[in-house]
Amino acid sequence: MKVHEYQAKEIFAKYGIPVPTGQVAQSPQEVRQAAAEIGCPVMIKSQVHVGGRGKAGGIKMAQTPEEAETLGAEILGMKIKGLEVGKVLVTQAVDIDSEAYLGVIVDRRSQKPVVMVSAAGGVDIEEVARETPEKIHKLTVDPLFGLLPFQARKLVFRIYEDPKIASQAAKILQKLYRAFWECDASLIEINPLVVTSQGEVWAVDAKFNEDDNALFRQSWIAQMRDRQAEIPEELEAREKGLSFVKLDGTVGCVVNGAGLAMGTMDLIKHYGGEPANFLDIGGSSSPEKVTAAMRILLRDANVKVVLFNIFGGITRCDDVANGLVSAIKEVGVDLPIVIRLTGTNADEGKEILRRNDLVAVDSMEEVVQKAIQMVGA
Amino acid sequence: MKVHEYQAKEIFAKYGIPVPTGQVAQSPQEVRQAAAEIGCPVMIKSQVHVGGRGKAGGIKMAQTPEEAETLGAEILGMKIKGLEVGKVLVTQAVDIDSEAYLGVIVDRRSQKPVVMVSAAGGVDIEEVARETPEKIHKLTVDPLFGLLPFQARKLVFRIYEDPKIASQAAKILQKLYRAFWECDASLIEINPLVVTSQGEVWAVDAKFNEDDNALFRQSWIAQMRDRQAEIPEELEAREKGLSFVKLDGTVGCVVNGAGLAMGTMDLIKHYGGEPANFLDIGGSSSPEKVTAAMRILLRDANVKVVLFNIFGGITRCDDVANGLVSAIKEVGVDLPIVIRLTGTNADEGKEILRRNDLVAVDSMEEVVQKAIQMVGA
Amino acid sequence: MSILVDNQTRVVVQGITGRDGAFHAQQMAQYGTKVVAGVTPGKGGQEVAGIPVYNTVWQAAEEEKANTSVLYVPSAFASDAIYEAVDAGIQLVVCITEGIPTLEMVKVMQYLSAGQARLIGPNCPGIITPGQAKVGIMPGHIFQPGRVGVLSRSGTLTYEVVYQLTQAGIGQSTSIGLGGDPIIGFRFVDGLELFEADPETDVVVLIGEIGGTDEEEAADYVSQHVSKPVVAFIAGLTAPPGKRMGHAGAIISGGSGTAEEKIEALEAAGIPVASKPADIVGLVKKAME
Amino acid sequence: MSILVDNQTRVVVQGITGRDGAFHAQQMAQYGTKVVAGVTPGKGGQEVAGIPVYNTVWQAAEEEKANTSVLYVPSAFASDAIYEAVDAGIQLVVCITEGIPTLEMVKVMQYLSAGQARLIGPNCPGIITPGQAKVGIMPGHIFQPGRVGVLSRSGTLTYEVVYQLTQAGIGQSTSIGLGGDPIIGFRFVDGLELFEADPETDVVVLIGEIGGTDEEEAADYVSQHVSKPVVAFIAGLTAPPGKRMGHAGAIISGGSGTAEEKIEALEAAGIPVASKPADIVGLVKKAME
Repeated sequence: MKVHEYQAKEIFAKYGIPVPTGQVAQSPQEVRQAAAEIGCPVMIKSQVHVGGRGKAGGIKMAQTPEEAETLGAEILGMKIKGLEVGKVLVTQAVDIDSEAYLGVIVDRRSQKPVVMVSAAGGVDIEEVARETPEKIHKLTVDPLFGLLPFQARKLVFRIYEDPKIASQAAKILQKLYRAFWECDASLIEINPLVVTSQGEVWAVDAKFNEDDNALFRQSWIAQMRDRQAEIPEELEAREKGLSFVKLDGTVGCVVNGAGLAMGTMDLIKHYGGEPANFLDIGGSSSPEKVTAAMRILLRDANVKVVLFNIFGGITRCDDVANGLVSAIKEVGVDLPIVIRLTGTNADEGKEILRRNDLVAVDSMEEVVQKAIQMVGA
Repeated sequence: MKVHEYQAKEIFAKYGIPVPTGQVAQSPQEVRQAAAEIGCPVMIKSQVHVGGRGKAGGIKMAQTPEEAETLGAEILGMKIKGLEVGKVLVTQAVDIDSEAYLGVIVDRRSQKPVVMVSAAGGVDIEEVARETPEKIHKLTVDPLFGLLPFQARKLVFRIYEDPKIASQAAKILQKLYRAFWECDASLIEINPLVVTSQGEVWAVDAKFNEDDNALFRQSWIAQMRDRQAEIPEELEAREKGLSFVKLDGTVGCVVNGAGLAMGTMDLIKHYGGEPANFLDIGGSSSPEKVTAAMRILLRDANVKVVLFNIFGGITRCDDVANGLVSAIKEVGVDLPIVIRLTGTNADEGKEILRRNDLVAVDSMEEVVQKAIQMVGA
Repeated sequence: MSILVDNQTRVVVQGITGRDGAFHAQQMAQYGTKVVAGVTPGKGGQEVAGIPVYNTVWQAAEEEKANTSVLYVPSAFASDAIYEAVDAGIQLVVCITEGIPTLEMVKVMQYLSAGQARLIGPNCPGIITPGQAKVGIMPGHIFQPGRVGVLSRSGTLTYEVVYQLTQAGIGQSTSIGLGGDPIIGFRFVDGLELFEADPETDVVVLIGEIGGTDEEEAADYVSQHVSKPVVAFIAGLTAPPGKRMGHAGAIISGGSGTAEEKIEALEAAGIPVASKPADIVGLVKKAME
Repeated sequence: MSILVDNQTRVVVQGITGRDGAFHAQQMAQYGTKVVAGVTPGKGGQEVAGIPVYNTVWQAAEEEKANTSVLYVPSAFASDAIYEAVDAGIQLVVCITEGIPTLEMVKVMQYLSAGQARLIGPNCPGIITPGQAKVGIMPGHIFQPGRVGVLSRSGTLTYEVVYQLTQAGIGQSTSIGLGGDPIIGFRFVDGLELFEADPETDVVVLIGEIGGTDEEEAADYVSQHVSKPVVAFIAGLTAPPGKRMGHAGAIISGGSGTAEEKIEALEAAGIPVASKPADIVGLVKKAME
């Protein structure tokens, strides 16, 4: 789960990481008022769950409250990578002497947290990692001891020479690690960590992604979820217990299992088609889930055919067939539907479908080819 | 550092360990009022830093607020093992179905925390350990993982059969361990852990000793120190940076270093004398410390001679001699003083003493024998 | 022989009194697995479908000589159940539970690193040695005894592939679902090591997907240590970066973990990669020639 | 040879810019110890009495080939300094600092158990190989090179004993102050193992005190593994139970850790125990015959 920059900064502040004063605003008037209270110049930063806000014009500096209001009006409501800006963070503009990067993730290979620092802050860190990996200093942390103070010092001495600044940065890095660990983050970043001309160290931007699996024990972070900032279809899918990702193709897919769903998408592409989505309905045969899945799919005008790929395992195919039939009836589909049904009680399942004028095929290859024919037709 | 039962229960409550409702009272009137508010029957429990309060008459049950007042008047002001009772805890009396023991300490051999549980609660656990050690179930904890829930369950299933009670007790044991670890305790105990006839589990008594070395990072516990509940001489010594333990003999000792101080006491005993105290002035030659040490010693009417045993190491003997001289002058001692001074710059030190009519000998044997002669005389 | 589980395996089901635990305990027993005990703290003394329930894994190991455990325990309690199993001397722990926090698993892996026990999963369908023992939730009837070892990061995609193998008359020695989480115990390299040493396995099928670098490590391992033929399939060529494909493990992040990279690494190690699931059967047949 | 430190030992002083660190760095250097570097984070580039100061132990180890560290660091930062030294590859860490929380040391011991580094202390006077190297705070002039190994839980009592040995013309191979805390790194058994193997040590003197069971473990160890003569002294026969004698390690608690128990265990292992410090010289002389 992603949280907004302003929320990440709330988390940072709780851990004692210095962040510039800021206020969230949802209207140009609020932006003006916030700018006046904070004191200009201020930064006006769109709060959307995508990168590249700056390049897209979603971050602006205002010299006066009036200018802040004007810029606020420009940014609020603009669309960045398909997401509408509903909130901005108005924040104290700090003068920048140098910009660095601090971040923590879990490294899947070592299965431990890795702390990363780089003097190349303020730019896309993934680009730095690709082009000049030597500029990123990494340290694998023993999770049972956490990031030890000496380790934090050792890392920051690689990017700062001034001991006073290094000392501030080392403390920030330790707090960042603690926040990562205690809050069950999947990613935590400060980019840039700014040193001002007065020698102060500030987290000017903040990124925090939460491990979805840990939301049950991090309810205060779960409450930060901004439903309005999500892609509506993905939000709906999640709330129905489905895994859904929207793509740009024409073949809508409903599949049980994530691997099989990816395999289905790949096979559509392999035979020259384009999948409209990833959709995993899980192991369940519940008509409610299938209904919800179809409603979400059909909202996409690009979709020309709906493909079901169901492999019955512990779940019996006759149960799944019943779920399918009632869902299709309830939603009322105009588009062609192709179905693949295999596994436990497949014959019974197919019989149920047949009685409802639906035909199921046996193999994944067959159903995909059939769907592509229909799109082509 | 020891804290009172009522303070230990505050710590327990913070960690979610169920304790009976209670109030601290310092006068019989307060006892009566507390009893009325809590609801009788109540227990009136003296708050002193010694064991065996019950046997000494320091714990009584009252059936009415009036009785509570009467009993409160008896207990407040009584002396238990030399300590005056200044406070009592008035607490809800719970009906007892069974009594168990839970405790955590650090085992010096394995250098890890050890959790102990026993069905033989409500009695002196050290006696149980001596006489029926098989009744105490122990588990060494990996400090990096803490007491895991399954370990707590495994332990409590050895003393409780009822799964509902075991489940409550396992949770309490985990909380007890967490309190031990997070608060830097040197000992934490619930004795007894009571199961009531309603099947509720309560920590009816609470013991908590804090690691003195950790007070700097546990300021909230440091604030629990009750200066009035300490032996005045030991309190004064501690506040002057001295290590002092009062004993019953006649030879007062002032020594630098704990091992040498113990060795001196042992040698006094060896030659037929009785040490009046343990006193370690540390490595310092500061006249203030020596002055404080002598004031404390001289308050003990048993003391017939003051013995100094100083081994100059990094600290120079001439510095120590100067400290001694000014301290002795300031305090104004009527008793005979014997001095041993050896080590760095011993000759210069002795010369300083000689100029002040003080004689120092070379060996520990000599000074001890001299002191004992004087006591005998 | 097969690997890890066979008809001598003695299984304890942790969380046996829950809905899933009770159901799958019966399914496993019906398949012929020796399910000797269940554990649910506080429910010791009960029975589930004739299987005795204990309060602790320690008791189940003592009384019933259980040597393998399978977990159907809610995610909040799953790590503790793993610790308990390992502490009780269980050699193989199969964690079906999904939704365990990643950092909780980071700790679990540290705990495991100190000992000898193996963990399969979490968030996995389990392990099956067809005709001998099923420890998990897979549909047993699609498997068939044989000489192909299967290692897969995906559940239903494995069923798809195994079903096709079985239909083509190609049985499996052992099939292991590794699980869909970023941090899992048993990885491709662990399976490859065991299959390489197993005299009853001739070919290994790897079913990978986007996310992480397990496939790249497997490719490395194969080129250095594996003499038996290995064939592979990777799902997720069409997956966009930054989007989680179902479970937390399947995500292309920071430009790495793509299907292309994995296919390239595998092919560079001489491992043929099927371009679609249906082609795996052909590759396996070829490898067996 | 002696044990652990000699004239080849290269010492880094952690906390060298503090009052105690600076003073003892000079004292050690004056004694002839090779003090090659100091460390104080943020003070890298300075010098203390001609000794170069670095920001990290890692740099000190790299640049000056330091292999032993001695800590004069405030207690709140001492555990981190130990971790840093171990991480930098330092083989012997001598922690003079007193006042480290016990549970902090519990963690430190876990950290050390994973590697090869040794820790002496905390809350100890250090280690000296007379005439070669002094790493700690002992008054160097009371020591004299020789063939008696000394292991002691007490500071000034050691000086007392060593002073008498030296006055009697009996020199020491190496003398180690183990420290007064309940949790210490280097214990009697560790020292006995090294002295037993050291061709330049003929007799070992153990100076114990009340609290803990280190003396009992030492007695056990001696009866099983030590061929050289060992003599002992135990302080605290007159100490009352439940009262801390100066430092946290010296306390009789729960009826155990008494001087009597220790003396009994040592004598049962055939180790003569001096009834007063002055008798140690006689016992050592007898042992050397």
